[in-house]
Amino acid sequence: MSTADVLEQPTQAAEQNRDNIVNDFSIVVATVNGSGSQTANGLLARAAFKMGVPVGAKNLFPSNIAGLPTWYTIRLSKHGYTARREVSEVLVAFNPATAQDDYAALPAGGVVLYPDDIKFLEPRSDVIHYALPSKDIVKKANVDSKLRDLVANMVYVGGLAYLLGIDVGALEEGLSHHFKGKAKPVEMNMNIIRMTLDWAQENLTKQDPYRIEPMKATDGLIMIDGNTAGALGAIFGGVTVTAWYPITPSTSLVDALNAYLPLLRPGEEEGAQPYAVVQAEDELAAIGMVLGAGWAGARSMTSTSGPGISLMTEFAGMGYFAEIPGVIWDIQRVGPSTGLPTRTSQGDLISTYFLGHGDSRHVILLPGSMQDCFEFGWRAFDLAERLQTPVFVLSDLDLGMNVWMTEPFDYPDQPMDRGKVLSAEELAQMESWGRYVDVDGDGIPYRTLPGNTNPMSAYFTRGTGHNPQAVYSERPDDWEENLNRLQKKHETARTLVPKPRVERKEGTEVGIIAFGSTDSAIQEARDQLREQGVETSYIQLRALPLEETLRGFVNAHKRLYVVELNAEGQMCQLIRLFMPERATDIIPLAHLDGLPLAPSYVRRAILEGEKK
Amino acid sequence: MSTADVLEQPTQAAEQNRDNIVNDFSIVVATVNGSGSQTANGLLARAAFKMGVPVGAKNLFPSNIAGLPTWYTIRLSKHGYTARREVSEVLVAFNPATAQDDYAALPAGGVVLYPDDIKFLEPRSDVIHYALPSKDIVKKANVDSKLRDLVANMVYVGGLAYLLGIDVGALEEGLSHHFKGKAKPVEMNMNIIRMTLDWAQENLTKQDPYRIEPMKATDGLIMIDGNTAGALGAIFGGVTVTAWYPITPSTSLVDALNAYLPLLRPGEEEGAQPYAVVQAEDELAAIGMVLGAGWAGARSMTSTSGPGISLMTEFAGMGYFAEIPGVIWDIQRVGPSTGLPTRTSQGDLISTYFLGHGDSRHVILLPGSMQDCFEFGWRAFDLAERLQTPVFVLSDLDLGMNVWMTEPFDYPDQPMDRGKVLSAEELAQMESWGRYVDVDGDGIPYRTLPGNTNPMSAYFTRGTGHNPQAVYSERPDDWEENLNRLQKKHETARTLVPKPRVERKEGTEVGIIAFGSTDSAIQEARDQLREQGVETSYIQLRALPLEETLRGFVNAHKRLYVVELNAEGQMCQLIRLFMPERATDIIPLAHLDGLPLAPSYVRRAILEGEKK
Amino acid sequence: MVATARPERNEKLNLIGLEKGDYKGRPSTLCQGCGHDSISSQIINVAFEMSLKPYEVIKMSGIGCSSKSPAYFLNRSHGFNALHGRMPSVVTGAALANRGLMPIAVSGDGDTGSIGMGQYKHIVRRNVPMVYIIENNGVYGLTKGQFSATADVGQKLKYAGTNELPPIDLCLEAIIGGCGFVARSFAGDAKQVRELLKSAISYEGTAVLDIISPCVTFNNHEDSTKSYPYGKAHEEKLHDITFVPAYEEINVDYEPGTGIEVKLHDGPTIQLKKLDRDYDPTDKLQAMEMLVEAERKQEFITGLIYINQERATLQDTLGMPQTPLAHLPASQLRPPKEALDKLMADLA
Amino acid sequence: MVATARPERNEKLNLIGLEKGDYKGRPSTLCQGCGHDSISSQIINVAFEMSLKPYEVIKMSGIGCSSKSPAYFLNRSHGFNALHGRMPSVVTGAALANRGLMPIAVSGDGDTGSIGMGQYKHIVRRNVPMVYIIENNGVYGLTKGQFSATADVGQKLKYAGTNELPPIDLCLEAIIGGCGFVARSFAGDAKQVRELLKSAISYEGTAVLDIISPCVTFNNHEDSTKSYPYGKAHEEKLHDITFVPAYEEINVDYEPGTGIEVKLHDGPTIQLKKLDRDYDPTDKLQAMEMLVEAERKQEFITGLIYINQERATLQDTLGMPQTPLAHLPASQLRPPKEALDKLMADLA
Ligand SMILES: Cc1ncc(C[n+]2csc(CCOP(=O)(O)OP(=O)(O)O)c2C)c(N)n1
Ligand SMILES: Cc1ncc(C[n+]2csc(CCOP(=O)(O)OP(=O)(O)O)c2C)c(N)n1
Ligand code: SF4
Ligand code: SF4
Ligand SMILES: [Mg+2]
Ligand SMILES: [Mg+2]
Repeated sequence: MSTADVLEQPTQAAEQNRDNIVNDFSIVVATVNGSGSQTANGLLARAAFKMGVPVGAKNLFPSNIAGLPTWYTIRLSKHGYTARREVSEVLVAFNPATAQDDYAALPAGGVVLYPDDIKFLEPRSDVIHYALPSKDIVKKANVDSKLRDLVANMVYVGGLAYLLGIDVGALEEGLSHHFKGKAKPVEMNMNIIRMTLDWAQENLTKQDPYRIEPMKATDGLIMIDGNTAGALGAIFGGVTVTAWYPITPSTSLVDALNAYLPLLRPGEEEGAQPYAVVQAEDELAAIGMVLGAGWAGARSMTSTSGPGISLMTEFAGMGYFAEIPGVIWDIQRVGPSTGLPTRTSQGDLISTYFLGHGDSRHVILLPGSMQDCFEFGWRAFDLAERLQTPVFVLSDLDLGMNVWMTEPFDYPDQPMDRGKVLSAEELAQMESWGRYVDVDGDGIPYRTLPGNTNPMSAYFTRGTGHNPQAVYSERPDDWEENLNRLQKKHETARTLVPKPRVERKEGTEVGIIAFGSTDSAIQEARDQLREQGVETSYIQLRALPLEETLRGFVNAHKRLYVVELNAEGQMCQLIRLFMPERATDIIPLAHLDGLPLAPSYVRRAILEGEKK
Repeated sequence: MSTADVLEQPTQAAEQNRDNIVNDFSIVVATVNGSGSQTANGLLARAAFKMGVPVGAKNLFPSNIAGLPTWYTIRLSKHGYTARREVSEVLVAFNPATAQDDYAALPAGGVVLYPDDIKFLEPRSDVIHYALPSKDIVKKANVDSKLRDLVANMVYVGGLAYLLGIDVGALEEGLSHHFKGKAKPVEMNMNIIRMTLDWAQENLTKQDPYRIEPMKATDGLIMIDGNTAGALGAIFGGVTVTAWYPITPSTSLVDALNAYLPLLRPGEEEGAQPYAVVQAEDELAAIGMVLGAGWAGARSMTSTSGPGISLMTEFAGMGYFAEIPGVIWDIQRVGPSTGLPTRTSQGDLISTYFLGHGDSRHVILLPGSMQDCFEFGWRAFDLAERLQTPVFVLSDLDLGMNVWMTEPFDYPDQPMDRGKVLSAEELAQMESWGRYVDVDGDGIPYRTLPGNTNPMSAYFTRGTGHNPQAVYSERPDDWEENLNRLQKKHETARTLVPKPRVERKEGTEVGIIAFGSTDSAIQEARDQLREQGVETSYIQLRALPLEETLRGFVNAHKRLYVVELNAEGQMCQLIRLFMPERATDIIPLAHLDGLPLAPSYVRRAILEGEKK
Repeated sequence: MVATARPERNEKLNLIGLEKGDYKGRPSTLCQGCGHDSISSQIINVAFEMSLKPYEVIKMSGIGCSSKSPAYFLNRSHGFNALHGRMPSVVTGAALANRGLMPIAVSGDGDTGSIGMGQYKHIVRRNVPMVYIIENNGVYGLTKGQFSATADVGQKLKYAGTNELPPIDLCLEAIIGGCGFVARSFAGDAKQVRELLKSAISYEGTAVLDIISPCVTFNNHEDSTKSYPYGKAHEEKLHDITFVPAYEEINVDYEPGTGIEVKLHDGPTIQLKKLDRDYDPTDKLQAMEMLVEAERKQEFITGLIYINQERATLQDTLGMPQTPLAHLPASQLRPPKEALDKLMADLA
Repeated sequence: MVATARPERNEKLNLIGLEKGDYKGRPSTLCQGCGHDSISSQIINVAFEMSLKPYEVIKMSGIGCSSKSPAYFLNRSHGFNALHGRMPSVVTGAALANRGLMPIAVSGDGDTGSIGMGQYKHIVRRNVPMVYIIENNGVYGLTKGQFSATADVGQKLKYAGTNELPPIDLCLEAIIGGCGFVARSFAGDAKQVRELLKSAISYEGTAVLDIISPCVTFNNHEDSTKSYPYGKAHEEKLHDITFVPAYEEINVDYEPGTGIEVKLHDGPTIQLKKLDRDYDPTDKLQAMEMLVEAERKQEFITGLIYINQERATLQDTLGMPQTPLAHLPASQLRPPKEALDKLMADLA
């Protein structure tokens, strides 16, 4: 007998019941990590998506393989908002370890679904209870004991389907999408869902106002995570050498490479794979392989996270100074140090921009959407080879590991740019060539690749001082000229990196500056601010070094709030350095607790800043 | 027959001859690296010092063991200026490979001493020539063939002694200082010097105006290099564990530890050495050992340079986050990458301040004199243990490897500060304790050392998120509170780090901000500027984080020139971030070519800035 | 560090009056049945039975599921969960700072064999006194199932496919690196793990224990050479090992000549009762040959593979005093003013 | 990579019409008499005699005096002077990008044995085709005379005192790491260095040459086991080695049974004429035993220590095509638009 039976349901809920809350609420699923609930949770999100309802899903999981608590929030929003909300109205309390707290955190009028063997110690009269006999249902379904825990999660899927009105067809479609059409698992899981639905029909009476109803808002959209998007981008960018070392949350990017390369890049030689993905012994080796391959003419990349970036410091400086292309993805997690490996952050900005002893500044791409992840996947190679330098792509766990809905990706609109590489023939036409000569005045010299048959092409790459002919030199003037050229090259980079996205509101004094995974939260916050009488412009930065679009935006506003997920306002600092004359008008809104940004934080902070 | 005989000496020189140039000129000795000329050059500097004449010596050597050219400049200045000058009037051209260029670089009226087997291809009539029969003299001296090249350098010592009037007693004293009183080598070298003097008496007629005459300006001063000074400081600071990996220009700091520890810290156990100096397999291991030792209660340190700092990045972040004391000396050389290993720089400032992924900012000491090197040698340990964090000491090659004259060092004026360490007894008095609890509100928690017999004392040190009790935690609030506390601790550090040295000139609008090895050049430049009508105030920063003294200084001036030896104006950027409201008044004077700063650069740049 | 007086006959308390519970750690967050947890419980048993003083032990580790485990034993000992692959350097520093501490370190095959290879080789070369446990499962557990460098050729993983690179034998690496105590065991063989742990703790120098510790989540299928089923089916013991504390007299329960006794520096003895093969763990070449053959023939051989007590520890090599450096009083750390004055005079 | 047609009878030009001078490098800046320079000149000789195409060779190194030397040979080949201890990873990347290139890499005992140990172990494990030369002088030359990890016990250095840690044997490390070509030589033995270089260049896989290369400035005193005098006095050859190119017929100048021939994949043969001892370089255990004994007895044994041609190269393990990845045309690098459209459809 479940608490639901003993507790009379709250009147207030009954009232709400009269006017339904449709496609505008959040579900939080609390389960045990490693219990296989990811399938069920992904399925729920996808089903809503398939019903045409805008959905935002965030997985909050522990740094643990199995046993610790994990939460999955699914936000349904007819307005198309996908950011994290601070409250969820519907709780699936399937983790005994956290059930009491999760339950206590429900807002008044909230709903809880739970297995009937959980008892709440402090029952609430202001929430609606639905107990599900999950054990019985699974027993009845007599599935193989090994799979029992797995399918048990389908019970809450069935329960929610009944209560919220999730389309069963969408669920079935979702399952066959997940199991790539394999009938058996689909059937096994659908069976549980149906049994639960049948049981619910007989035993549950809908008493809450929350419903999901079909819309057309997701037509033509897809669902994907940023690590897969980035990997696909890299594949369409012609990656041939990938050297990596496993680390959360970057691993799934390489997993996606391994999954899609064989399909998309079969190659022409019978039985041969025209690419290499090597698991290195550590990140020092991974970046060394990337630079070795880039030097020899391959499009090479690695994917890592904070600790890996730290280990790549020395090689990053060498890549910058010896001018070797390579692409380094940093799927940011919370640091310093090992930090919170399964939480999201934008904290590696400053340390990566200045990575390496001595004077070095790197080119960094900042994807802010799934489309950016795909685009930067290929564009990073063009930039790295054009600029002959390591290019970093700073994504984060929220972008990289959560599934987002998005417009489908555009096929690259330009042919590959392999940069200034001289062939044997081209060299033959020239009477002189120097590896580090600034022929074009853009700071970018010409290079040759090993294997070039022209004897003139050979040169010695080194991290030590060199003259324009790449010959070792300790001459003060050689050093200074070379560094001046590298700075000129950095100025050239300003003009080549992806431009920010700008949404100007005429007449407002307030500008919001942000980047990366926070876009949806910023957009929602702007709507909320507008309702409270604060109009804002918005610029979403997409790369470092900073460039003129930003300058224009800053100069068009009086106060600029820089929103970022780190403790020290790192982007704010970089912008102040970029525009010292406006430094005091550039206001940090930095905050890091490992969770994706919630619009409420932005709204509150800016209202405070604007004294409203 | 040497060029001296065929060339009539320039009349202009003859004129100058009438009024001598005394104790106010520079000598440059050009020799072959590895030929043992260091002994001769050091001897010349020391002799002048012993004659009471202020001397500044700079060794410009290649990254090579033997064979490449090397230059040693000795500046004599009755005004006490020791900075590098851009010209030297007296050339010792003992390196055939560079003799022609060195000769061409002489100013009109300059002097050249050279072995008579060198022929100048484009003889100059505006310099004075002295050819020395070095081969003959060495042959006559019949020294053991192995030592011949070594002692050959004494020929130019003798030649200069005769021409400039260097006191032979001072030379002998210098030699016995160098050879720690061993009679044989002293005699052998003196013999060459005397033979040369005798030869010169007979064969040379003094035709140039340059002379060294005794003064009393060096009474009570000593001569020492910064690496030795730092090592001595560390020894008086109680260093017990040193883990290092060889790298120029930091190696000699550990050499000095090995040389002086046995003398100064014999210890009480028969035949045992109460300290450990371990050559690690690399810098990752070195810093790991330092933190392991600091965690276990030892005063531990390492010494390295740019590339080593880059390799320590991950551990630096852990030391910051897990709050472990340790001292890291970075004897800066020119970077990025391997760069110019034997040239000086101030280029690791920004990368070290932000070293490590995620939000980390480190405490950095910036020695600006030999006394600072000694003082920071011990004070760094007090700060590291007080603040429970890695403390970096950013010296440079000019400070570390060149011999400077300096006031003698002051004995530490405070007892050692071992920081907030709880003994078993103290713990017994407390009913609760948490490793990361901010008891005192200064952001600095209390720690216990392994071996503490109180069961309460045990805790688990980790780089992952933790609550105040050091228990693993992924809670958003735990993370945010912990990082806020670390920021508070950084604010506390502002109040504890060494204060800048300030020289205020009332009424001037111009302030010079500098740090490190550039002090002597700045002081001289200020005198030159004064002569040209530009009065300047001067603040010499001595640490990061920046603090209130600087704020006051900046606010007391209209225009602030930040002079530093790097390409990107790193300190200037940090000051702009510290005082955004004054950002545009803070002007970078950054310049890096590997040479110690010359006053002329500062003078020119500031005159330009001041439109004079 | 190891108590040597005769034990009280009290079941619940050990020689220093502590209960088993005093050696426990926090509840494990590893997977149910993970080999690492069974090793942790043997560490707890051994520490209790040997009456280790918790405050004299430091628990050290790198990063990985294995490296998490020090949180799950000896709550009364200080612990340091360092960086991936860098535990050895941290142990070295701590051991130099306070030679009175006994490091019990836990690493993984990835933590030691991949990113940590350099530090592993160099710590055994320095012979830093410690117990170096490698919880070897042939896979990266915490990052969810990639191959580690100890995976055998032809091994298959659901996630990572087939491994085609030769395995690194961390015992062989230790032996040629100069390590004087090298053993291999199996998490499923609690008794052997216990006896080897006791022997390792009593050994003066770096003692390497390469313990096959199945990852039940990613690498425990029958045909995995690092799985429980495989281990149980194929474990071949070099000998039956018994650790005899200094305070017990050694009563040999086997025919003369059918066993070997190794006497350790500070009194205790390791009894090695002969099983199928003649094996002398003091013979370096024989040990190397055995390991090479075992790899060739895919044999899973456990026991005390090599022992040699001749090398000096790092602390002795450096001529360090018995007093821990961390305990030196200020008076011994800071030379007197006269010393500085004299020095300044010399430099004048 | 190695020319196979019959050689012209032209003294000054080799098979591909280049002169010796075309294989020279920039003037050396190493010390007069440094062992590294004599190795460089043997590399020049061998490259000329084997008619290597300079543009097919890449010169790779880490940091050190030894690692500087690639600047002093093969000016017509691209070179990469990487970071201290990290040459192997850079070679691996270059070899993956363009398998048509032949890496000739030079490292030092510090570069490989200390900071580079991890990458060294892992590149031999991956079997990346390359010649890996260690110019081993037992000392850090470029930083002026500290001990490296290969210094023998009891060795003395003016600067660094006496070494008390056991030496790392980089040949033994390579063998147990899975390396299939392991040789030791002496910079003072030009002929042997040459023949071993030719053999290494012809070997398909990682070929390790540990060449004792005296540092005349810091470690060349009589009683240094890494000195010229010591080497000349104590070198003991395993065999007299001759490399016979594919295009020459093998005329054996020794009694049957008193020598061994090793036929290499692409045709050439290594002749090993028996000297004092019977030695079979294909016997892994014998090789390991020899090295362990040699260290125990302080013997300086040179020659081809171990050869095994069974392992696949990294490129083959990865199933890479013969076409260098760096030469793939854009058409093969970027899938067509249809592929993307289909994918987008699947994700809808
Ligand atoms: C520098 C760095 N790189 C990568 C990681 C991610 N990481 C955590 S554990 C681990 C491997 C653990 O494998 P192993 O040592 O075998 O331990 P196990 O989990 O198998 O017990 C990796 C790669 C990290 N934490 N730090
Ligand atoms: C990261 C880093 N640490 C230290 C150094 C300084 N360093 C340059 S060469 C060298 C050792 C060279 O020894 P070895 O490899 O034996 O070469 P050798 O000079 O003896 O030929 C060191 C420590 C460096 N360049 N980079
Ligand atoms: S993943 Fe494997 S190694 Fe990690 S805890 Fe689970 S079973 Fe153990
Ligand atoms: S120092 Fe030694 S290794 Fe370096 S160049 Fe000179 S002789 Fe060679
Ligand atoms: Mg493992
Ligand atoms: Mg060497």
